[in-house]
Amino acid sequence: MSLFNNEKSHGIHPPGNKITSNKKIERVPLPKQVILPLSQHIGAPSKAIVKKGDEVKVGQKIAEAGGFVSVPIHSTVSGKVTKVIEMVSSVTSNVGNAIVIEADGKDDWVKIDKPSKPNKLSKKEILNRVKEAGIVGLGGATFPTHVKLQPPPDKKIDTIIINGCECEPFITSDHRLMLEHGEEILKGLEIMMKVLGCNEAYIGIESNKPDAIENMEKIVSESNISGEVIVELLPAQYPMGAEKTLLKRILGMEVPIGGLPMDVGVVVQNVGTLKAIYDAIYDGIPLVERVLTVSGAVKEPKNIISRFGTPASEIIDYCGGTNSNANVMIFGGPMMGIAQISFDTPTTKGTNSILIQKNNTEVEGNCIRCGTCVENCPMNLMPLMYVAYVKKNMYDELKDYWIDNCVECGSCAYGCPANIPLVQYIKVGKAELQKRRPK
Amino acid sequence: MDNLFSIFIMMALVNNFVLAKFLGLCPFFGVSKKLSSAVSMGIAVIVVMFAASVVSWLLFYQLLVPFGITYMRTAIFILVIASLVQILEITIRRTNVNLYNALGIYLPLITTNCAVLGVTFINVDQAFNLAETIVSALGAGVGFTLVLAIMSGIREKLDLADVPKAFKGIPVAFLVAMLLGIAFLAFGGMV
Amino acid sequence: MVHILKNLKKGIINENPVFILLLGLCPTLAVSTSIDNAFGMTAAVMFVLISANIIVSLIRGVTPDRVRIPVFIVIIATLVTIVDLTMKAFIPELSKSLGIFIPLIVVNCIILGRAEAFASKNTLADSVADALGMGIGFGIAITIISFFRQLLGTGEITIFGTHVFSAPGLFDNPMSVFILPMGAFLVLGCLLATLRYMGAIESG
Amino acid sequence: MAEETVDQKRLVVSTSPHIHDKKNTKKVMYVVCLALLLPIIGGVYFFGIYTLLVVLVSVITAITTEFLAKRLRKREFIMDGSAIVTGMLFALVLPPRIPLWAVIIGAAFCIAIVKEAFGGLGHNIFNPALAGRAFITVSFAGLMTSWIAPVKSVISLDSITSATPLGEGFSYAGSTSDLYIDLLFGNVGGCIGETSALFILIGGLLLLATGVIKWRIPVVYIGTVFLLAWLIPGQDPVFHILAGGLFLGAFFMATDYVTCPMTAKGQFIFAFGAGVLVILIRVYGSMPEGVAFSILLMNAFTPLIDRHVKPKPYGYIPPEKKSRFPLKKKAKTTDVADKPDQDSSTDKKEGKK
Amino acid sequence: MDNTVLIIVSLTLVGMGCGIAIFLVNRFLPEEDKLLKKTEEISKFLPGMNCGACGYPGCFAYAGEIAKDIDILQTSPCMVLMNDDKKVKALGNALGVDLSSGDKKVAVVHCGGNSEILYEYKGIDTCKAAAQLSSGFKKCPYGCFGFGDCVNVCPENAISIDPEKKIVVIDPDKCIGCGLCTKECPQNLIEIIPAKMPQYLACNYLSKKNIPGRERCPLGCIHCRICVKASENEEVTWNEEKDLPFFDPEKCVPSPAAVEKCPKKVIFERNET
Repeated sequence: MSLFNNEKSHGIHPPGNKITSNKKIERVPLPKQVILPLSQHIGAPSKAIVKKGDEVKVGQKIAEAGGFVSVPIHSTVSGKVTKVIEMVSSVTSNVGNAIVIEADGKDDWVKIDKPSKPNKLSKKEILNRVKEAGIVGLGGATFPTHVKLQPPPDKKIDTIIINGCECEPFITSDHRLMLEHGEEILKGLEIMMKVLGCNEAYIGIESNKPDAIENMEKIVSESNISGEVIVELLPAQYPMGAEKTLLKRILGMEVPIGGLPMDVGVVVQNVGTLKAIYDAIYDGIPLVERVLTVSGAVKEPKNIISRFGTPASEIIDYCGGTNSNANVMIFGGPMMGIAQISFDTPTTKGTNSILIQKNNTEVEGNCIRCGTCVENCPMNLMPLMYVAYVKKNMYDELKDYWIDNCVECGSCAYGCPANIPLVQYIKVGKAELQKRRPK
Repeated sequence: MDNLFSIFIMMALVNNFVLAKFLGLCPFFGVSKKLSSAVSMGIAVIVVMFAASVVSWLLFYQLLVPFGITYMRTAIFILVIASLVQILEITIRRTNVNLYNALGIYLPLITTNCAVLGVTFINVDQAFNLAETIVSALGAGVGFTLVLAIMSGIREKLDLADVPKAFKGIPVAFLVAMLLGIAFLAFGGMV
Repeated sequence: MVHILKNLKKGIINENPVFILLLGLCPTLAVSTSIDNAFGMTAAVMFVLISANIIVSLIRGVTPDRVRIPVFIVIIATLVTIVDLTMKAFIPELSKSLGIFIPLIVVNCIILGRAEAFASKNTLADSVADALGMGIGFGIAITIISFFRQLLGTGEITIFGTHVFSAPGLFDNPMSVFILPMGAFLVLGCLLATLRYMGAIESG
Repeated sequence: MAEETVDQKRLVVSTSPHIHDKKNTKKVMYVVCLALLLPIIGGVYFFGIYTLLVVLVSVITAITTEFLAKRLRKREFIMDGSAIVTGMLFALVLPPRIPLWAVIIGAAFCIAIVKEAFGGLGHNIFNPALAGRAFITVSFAGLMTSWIAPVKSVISLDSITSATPLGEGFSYAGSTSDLYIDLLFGNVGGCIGETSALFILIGGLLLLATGVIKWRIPVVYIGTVFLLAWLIPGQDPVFHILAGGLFLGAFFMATDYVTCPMTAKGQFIFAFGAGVLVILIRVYGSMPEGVAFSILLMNAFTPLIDRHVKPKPYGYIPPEKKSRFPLKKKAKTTDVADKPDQDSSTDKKEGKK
Repeated sequence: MDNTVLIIVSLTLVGMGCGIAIFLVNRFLPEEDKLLKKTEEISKFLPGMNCGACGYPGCFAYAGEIAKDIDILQTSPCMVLMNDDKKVKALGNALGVDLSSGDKKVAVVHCGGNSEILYEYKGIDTCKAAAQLSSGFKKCPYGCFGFGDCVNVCPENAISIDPEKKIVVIDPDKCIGCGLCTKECPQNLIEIIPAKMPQYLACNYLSKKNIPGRERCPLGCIHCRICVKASENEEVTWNEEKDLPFFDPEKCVPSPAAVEKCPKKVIFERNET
């Protein structure tokens, strides 16, 4: 126990509940209709290039990137565009447009542009293919990958960290991916190392996935990848999979406040993203589907692979439907996932899990300053101060407590004995601060 | 040396101006809303107390006592303090604008701060010599600043508390002062 | 006439110097240990307040703006010295128990505040009414506080040696905290809160 | 179809996280109550059944006062156990034969003035039980200094006056080691709950084991007292930590979440300061016992400590130090034009601090 | 009599000494900062209650900002809060700008509050918090949540919550048009309009031409433009950016036809106060 508790990496240990870790990835039947929001990633929304009545095929581009920090969107079924609707985004909670495509059930693919020699592609070609395939960070943050692969010239990247932690309870999609598609992940990593010109990579996996560690170690040792790839065993602790904590744990470095991992020469990438990069470069397939975990209060929890835009209700039906008292549906894990407003919400690129729960929110009590949140905070912040200041509409003071450093991991609210929704207060505080910031 | 030390402790803690002697209450409650202003005010009070004590001591023993008109001390002392504050204000204002913004607005308040006048009276009443006067002035000022800082820290925290409407602001500050006063009783008998 | 009455009432109720303006706290809290002290203090403050207001009001056109405050202070200091000496001569005991708070009237915010804010801008009659009102307001407040403090702190009420009544249970075990400085804070704090709760004064 | 039934049902939406630890305020409070039962049993054993009455009256008064205060504020009264803890703690720091009316006044003061007037649970600045005790001490000095010797019989109402170990008239007949043993088991005069160091220690260890309190404050507090007493000639360090209410204060009072600093570093400062104050008051002050006052004084410092001792956030780079009050140059006019902007920018920062 | 002389002499001497000291200090120190002087000048006219409504820490700091940039005055609620034409004019005179307050202004809420509930919201009961979860728990993502963030900031207690519709109601008689509430509303539903505006739209459904308001709210603007057609003299125009009818606050022309013909009755008439 260190004296001042500063050096210890803080975190919590929620029950793992990884009930699906032994379930093989299954493919969900094709949906009858998909709804594809134009804003499935962080950054500018994509711009639709199809209109009502257009016939589309699988993998056909239906929206192009709306800026540098943006990616195109591809149709995930073959069929006809029936309408463009307005819907609340399941990721950003903002109102945006979505393209609705009626599937014809044929699953016709567009002509795939498969490179003949994927190993010989130039850096520029790779970047272009990654962008055109619409790849974003599949860990949940959905940051466009091609942007991450092009750091500003003054920032030299020397290390890549592959995030296979999956520290959130319930979710096992990355775990299954590492077991079933380890080779592809490693090939994806090879491409990334080539693009970024670095020859050091770590694959961080939590200790509660011994089979995945074993598998990845085996694959790494058998491969003839150039450069050093180390599989790092990490303690099972939340939030180990957050970029900044992962970086600190593996490399012992801290990202400066307000900075990105690239400021210390590191890029952190999720295993799912690597698989997507592999698919795009070796097979020329754009990002139209992903692995996700369906767990919680469903009859048959499963790991499945499904096309984007599939209504969650169809996936849940495939898993046997929900238990009777379930009234919460979360996209993502229970710690950071976003509760959805309806079972019909379509999945998007960032949906790594569909979690069904019974609501267990309790009445908010008075803060007794027990310090649990301070102790739990992986960023060494004082979350209780945010609650106090937001309650009193004092937003300027939030900056004195470095609110921008908060990653909203939810460790504080998880442990709070008074059931205070700290994350919500923090989100309000951040939004208000943003609003008040001089433009 | 021991004597000086005990005078300092006496003035700062045991007979704290605010909590035990009821001197300087107006600025104590008025300027204790923010820690930064409380500290600024405290520094200003220490400076003025020091200067006023020295000047008033000189005047009292060099002018009033020889002429046998010690009862004139009220008028003379307040005049001296008022002028000192005025001089200090002009000086800061002209030389350092930032310091003036931080301190200056509290300076006029000090003129009517009974703590300053009070310390000069106490020095004279206790027949302190010059060294003792200086220590006692510093002790009183430090004690005042300490309590002011504690109070402002507590009031900043109370700003975030769910204080009942009737107690908000000054009444709850009175309660804090009461509890602080009780706590400061602990220093009783230390000298 | 109407507005003279209004000025009078203002000091007692609407702008009570202690309960509402929170001015002159030091003497209010320090000497309110007994009703005797409260009366003595009120008398001294009222004399200085009224005289100062009269003088300031009379010379209000004459003093140049820049030396206004120093002049006021000198006037008040003179008046306070008079009071101090008078009290020492005629009621030495009371004077002793009030201690340095008699000379400290010089820096009482009520007096300088009224001189500066009111008397220097208004006619003689108005100024006198204002001073009277403020003085009575101060007197009422300090008397109420000292009543509670004396009652709770000693268990009995005595005014200038005359025993008025004693509270049965309290007299045997008086709560000495109320005679100590802390008691003053507690009484005034609770009093203010009660007045606010009843809606008698506005919450801040 | 499943969809139809699903559609009928309205979903519940809340912010993440969607799972929660099982710990809650109520449980914490009841664990503290449980731990406090030990010193109470000790008190009843040493000073008779009357002490149990004192505890009961104190707890009932505390709950009633809280209920009334909430009614006055038109708030919902929630039985979260904090009033019970306050009531128990307050009773434990009273002399064994205190009249019940004094208990009622004190407990009501604890809750009404020290806790509810500041905003209720979580908002009080001072530890209610200790502030109440200090208030009663100042109010009824006579009552609070009449100690009795342990009667060691539950039904006895005897009251043989005796001095507390830290009091002035205290003398002990046996050897030093006998004194230590008596102090440890509580066979000495004193407050209801603070005589038996052993009982309090067991209660405190229960709190430590359940994770309700952290080791820092008790260890640093008691350690500081021990060390200082050892350093000052003529003082007996073992006697100093065993006598009086140090253990009760260290385990149950100083660790009060609401009134102690939140950060580990802050808690060190808090406990160290309290330890120094205890020795100062006991050795140099006029009061025999300093635990209550030392904690109250440090409670007053807690906001300042909390403000200045923040944990260093992840990725923090300390800013370059700049003078807050740069002296104005005596320059005449040349840089007046651009000077104000520069000045005001620093002003703004100060203002917001 | 010696004493009398002594008193007079000593008091005079001390007084003179003090006077000389002040004079000397005054004489030999450098010029004072001009900005500071201006700041003090301005702060005399400010309310001095340090309420913080202007967004600066206290009146003196605010005065300092005004001294630098006079335009700040126009955009802050302070002038309205002072509620005293004389003082405002005096400040204007001192600064050499015209600050005549003009017409009385009031706040209106652009929502009728009839939207159904979309999901069960669990969390902090403030509008700001509710707005962050999927654009609010009502079917209309632009409507009033009725938690009353604005109620708390109103200096005149003019805002209350309608217990039935669960939306905020502004009392036009009490409202002084300071605009503090407009900043609080996360949905940007409150607008300051001239008190003599004869009508306003009680809806803020920013259509992107895809879903008409009626699917979300029985009392929502359906963007039918009947009001524009009904108004003969262009009292009502169409705000293309928001896709909502627009009543020009500069003109303040009544349009009874628009009020009457609106199929959703979402244009509210208001009586001049």
